Amino acid sequence: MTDTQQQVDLVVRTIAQTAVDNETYFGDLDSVVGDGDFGYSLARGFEKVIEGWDGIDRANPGTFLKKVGMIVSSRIGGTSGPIWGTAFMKAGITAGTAQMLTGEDVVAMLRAATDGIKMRGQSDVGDKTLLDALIPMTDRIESELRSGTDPSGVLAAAAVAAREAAEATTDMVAKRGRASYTGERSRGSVDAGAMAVAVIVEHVNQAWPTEGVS
Amino acid sequence: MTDTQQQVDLVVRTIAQTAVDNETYFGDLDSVVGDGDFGYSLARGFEKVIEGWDGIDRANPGTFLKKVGMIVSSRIGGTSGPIWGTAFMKAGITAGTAQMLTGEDVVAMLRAATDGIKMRGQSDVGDKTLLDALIPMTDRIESELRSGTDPSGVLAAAAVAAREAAEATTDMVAKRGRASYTGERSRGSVDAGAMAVAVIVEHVNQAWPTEGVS
Amino acid sequence: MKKFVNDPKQFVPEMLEGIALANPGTLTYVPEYNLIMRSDAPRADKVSIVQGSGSGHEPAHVMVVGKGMLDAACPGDVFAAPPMDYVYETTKRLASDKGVLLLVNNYTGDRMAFDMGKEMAESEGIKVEILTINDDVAVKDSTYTIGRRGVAGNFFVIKAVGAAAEQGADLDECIRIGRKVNDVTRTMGVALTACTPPAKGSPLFELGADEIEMGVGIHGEPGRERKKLVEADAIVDEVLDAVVTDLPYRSGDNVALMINGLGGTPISELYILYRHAHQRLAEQGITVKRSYVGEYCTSLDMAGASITLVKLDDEIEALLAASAEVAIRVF
Amino acid sequence: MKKFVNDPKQFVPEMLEGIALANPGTLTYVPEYNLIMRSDAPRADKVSIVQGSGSGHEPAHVMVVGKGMLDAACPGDVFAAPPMDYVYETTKRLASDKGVLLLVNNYTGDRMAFDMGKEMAESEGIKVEILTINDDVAVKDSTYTIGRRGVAGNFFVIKAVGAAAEQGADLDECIRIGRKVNDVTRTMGVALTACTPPAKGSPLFELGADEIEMGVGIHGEPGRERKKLVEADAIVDEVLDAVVTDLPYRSGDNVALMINGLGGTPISELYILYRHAHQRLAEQGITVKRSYVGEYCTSLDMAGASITLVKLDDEIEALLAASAEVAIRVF
Ligand SMILES: Nc1ncnc2c1ncn2[C@@H]1O[C@H](COP(=O)(O)OP(=O)(O)O)[C@@H](O)[C@H]1O
Ligand SMILES: Nc1ncnc2c1ncn2[C@@H]1O[C@H](COP(=O)(O)OP(=O)(O)O)[C@@H](O)[C@H]1O
Ligand SMILES: [Mg+2]
Ligand SMILES: [Mg+2]
Ligand SMILES: [Mg+2]
Ligand SMILES: [Mg+2]
Repeated sequence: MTDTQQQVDLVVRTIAQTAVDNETYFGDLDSVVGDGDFGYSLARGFEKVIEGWDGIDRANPGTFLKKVGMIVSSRIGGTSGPIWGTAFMKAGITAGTAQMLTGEDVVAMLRAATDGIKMRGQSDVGDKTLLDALIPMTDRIESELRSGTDPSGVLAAAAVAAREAAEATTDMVAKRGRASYTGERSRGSVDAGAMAVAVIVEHVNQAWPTEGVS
Repeated sequence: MTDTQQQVDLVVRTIAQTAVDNETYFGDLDSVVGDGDFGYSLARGFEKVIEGWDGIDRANPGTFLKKVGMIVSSRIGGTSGPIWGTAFMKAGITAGTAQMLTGEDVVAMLRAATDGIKMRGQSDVGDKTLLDALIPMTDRIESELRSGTDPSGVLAAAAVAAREAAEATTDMVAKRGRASYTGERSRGSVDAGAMAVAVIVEHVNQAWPTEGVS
Repeated sequence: MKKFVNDPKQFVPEMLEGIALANPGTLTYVPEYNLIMRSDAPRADKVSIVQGSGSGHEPAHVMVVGKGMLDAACPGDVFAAPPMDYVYETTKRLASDKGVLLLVNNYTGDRMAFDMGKEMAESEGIKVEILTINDDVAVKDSTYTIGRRGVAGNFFVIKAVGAAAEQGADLDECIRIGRKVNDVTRTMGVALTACTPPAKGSPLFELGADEIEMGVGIHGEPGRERKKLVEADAIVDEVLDAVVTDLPYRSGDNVALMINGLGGTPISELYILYRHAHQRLAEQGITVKRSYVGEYCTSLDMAGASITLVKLDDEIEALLAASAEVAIRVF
Repeated sequence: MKKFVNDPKQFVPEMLEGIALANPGTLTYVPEYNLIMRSDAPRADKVSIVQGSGSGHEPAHVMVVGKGMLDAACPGDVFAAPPMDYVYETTKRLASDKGVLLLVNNYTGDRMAFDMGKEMAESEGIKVEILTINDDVAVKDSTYTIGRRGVAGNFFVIKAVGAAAEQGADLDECIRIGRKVNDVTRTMGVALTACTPPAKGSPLFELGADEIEMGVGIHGEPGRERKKLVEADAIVDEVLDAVVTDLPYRSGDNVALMINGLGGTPISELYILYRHAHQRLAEQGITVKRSYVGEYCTSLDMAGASITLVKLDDEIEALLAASAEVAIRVF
């Protein structure tokens, strides 16, 4: 396995494990103005990823990510299946057949993922969805890379940015998804999808070896 | 109105009012091993007696009691309608057309009432029903009258006897009525019907003028 | 109390009025006596089938009045047998040359009211008989009791007798069929929560968050025992065992299987119970030939369910399969 | 959690297995894709009608598969749209020369899954269209939302389209009818208690002992506002007002009126609501020509109800009156 594939493995594995470990917490977040199934859906889907872990095609990181996206979208129902599945698949498609991924590649993959979510969900920044954590986080990653921050530093900054952005969804009114049906009543609680992104990135940051892998 | 009719009026009116006032209490007693409707049934039936109060035929006490029994049994459902209706009707039949009733007459009426309940309910002393308050009470009235106690004293003694007897149903196992379906589990709670009798007699005793009427 | 209710004292009359409004042309409502009857009853050429009981068990029995089922229902207040003059008036209005059959669940209050009402009607020359239903295995016949209670199994007695009467059976034949079905029908229920009678306004009993009442009655009467709540399949095992061994039902038998919701349990859960009951019976060589999953005889808003088995022969199966029409139609 | 449940993750599969066991011969169950379908589907001479949605709304939609209704139901997990490959596989299995019509309630997740599933099926040459249902007046069309939700009114779309398809209507005609019925159907619901999803194990929201949620969604989503619980008639007044004025329904209109229980409310209470709704409509010159009282589209064990009106014309009335067969039969 290449170093890059090892890193992708670590990231995806951490995403999956965090989704499984936080089933109840994510579900409770979705109960406030949603229907409470977000944690369950995510956990069931990423459980499948973990179950099939060793058998997932690792020809290159792009293929690996596309396969993960297919497992996710064929196993997760609700809004999250198509949304998260699309994100992984778009990232994988953008990675192409490259065996090595640079910081710029990662930013391009994240942009493709968020564009895919926008397209699939007909949503955008400010609608009080996971995009409101993902996009500020991607912006931060991009600017840290430009300033020459090392990978660990970039990840640490990404985790802070995602958490801040997720918390900022509290003041928003939902314009997409089930929460949007409640209009003004959606204000005052954090978006479940955005907070899940923040928690996941924090775990990826913790799991990332401070030295070693490039 | 004769003195006797006045007394019968007072007794029946007090029974009716006590039933209406204790709807919740009697219902709660019936909830323990029964179905909780005893208070409601009694209250609805005696409400009708109070509603039609002035129009009830008072040709003589016997007729009055029979009419009350008919209102009760045509308005109260459940077990209590037939049981309480039968009791009033049998008492009325025994009173016949007499305008005056002696202590002995009252005992005979009570015996007729309890015999009617036994017949209607195929029940007897010891089955954990209202008979377990009514019969010891009637026995006590009979013995007090024999010893020459005055009416107020007889009533006071009847109230004490009914309360003691009702409380003693706690240790019994129900052999009739809905409570009997629970077998041994009916032990440990007082019988609703027996306790209703005790509460009613206590109120009649309180309402009874200590001097004056014979 | 979290209920759709106006004045609790009007709970039963308002419900009955609602049923009548929803079924113009086919059902008639006589408010004075809580009476819901088929608009075309009584018919001189047909035995009139009447079921009486307390209210709070809907759709039993007011919503199963219709062609091939009941000609009338004679309900009392919630959980209270009707007063005897309701029985008398109902019997009088349903009087037919072929007779009136009163189906009565085996409870003290119901039996007294119906006995008295029947006597009054008979004294006016009306031909009327009573058939008692007692399918509940939770209560064993013993010196303590007046016999088993009548619970959800009454649906099958009503259905069979209703079909027979519709086909022209005379009163004796209706009684024979009703007794026959009752004799091969057994039920037991469990409660997960207590029901709240509207007039009481609070739950009839307390059941801990992890407790289940085994053998509960349809009026919230305590059952055989209170236990720790276990998973669905284990509950089915215990209830089914009590039911199967009572008749007993044996390998080779064909049965109707009913999973009856007690009012507060969603139908999704009933199918989870059905699945395991069906499979367990199959393992024992007992074949489910007719299935019934839904609410048939409830206890207000109680969360819980009962399991009923009916042993089938050709006659019973044909009567259960006969077409019928009731107020609780889907379409 | 007081439920009949084994492993909460098996809640939906076990329920579906129960439905299949209770309906041998008429229904087929494909466990891999939560698929319940008519055993005789697809038929080359008939449009296949499929409804998809999350589970937890039973009898919608898995129990209304049958002649004259759905050819198949494609449910997801509790309150979650099915994954897109369930949609794809279902569409493939139901493919007919006359086409497949996917009925979808208007929720983000459902629309995405069905759009994607449809695209995949189309790429294999399968003729398939989507019809979106959005009858809930609690949510107003606004810049905030993606339009109204689909709730209990979907029963009427299913019934009308199912009848039309059974009578040989082609895909365009089925779509025309479905749109027409959807356009004249309006619903609003209220909750007295929260539902408890089996996998969550605790109530989805907190509702005070004296509170009612007006305009609640069938997934427990908050509604228009939370208010003090009032008596049944006053609740009907408020809900009916929102429903009637939305289309609006006018004096002289003939309507179908549905009082739908949300899962934990007994049918007795539904008839108390029906009574007042029927009378209020009559006062406004609106005639109830068809009535529906019971559980059609629930929210697990939630105590609550919704009111649906459908404006009738001869065509819709005839389609609603056409005979049909489903798993939630009474007999
Ligand atoms: N249209 C959309 N575009 C992007 N993200 C969305 C959209 N709608 C909802 N989401 C995200 O999905 C989360 C809810 O996911 P989930 O519970 O699976 O959906 P639901 O139960 O409403 O179908 C929300 O918290 C939000 O972050
Ligand atoms: N067979 C019987 N004979 C006499 N009294 C009875 C009998 N059965 C029950 N009772 C009395 O009636 C009371 C219950 O009355 P009620 O609640 O109206 O009956 P139910 O709801 O069981 O029909 C009991 O507490 C008992 O005192
Ligand atoms: Mg959700
Ligand atoms: Mg009682
Ligand atoms: Mg009672
Ligand atoms: Mg959902």
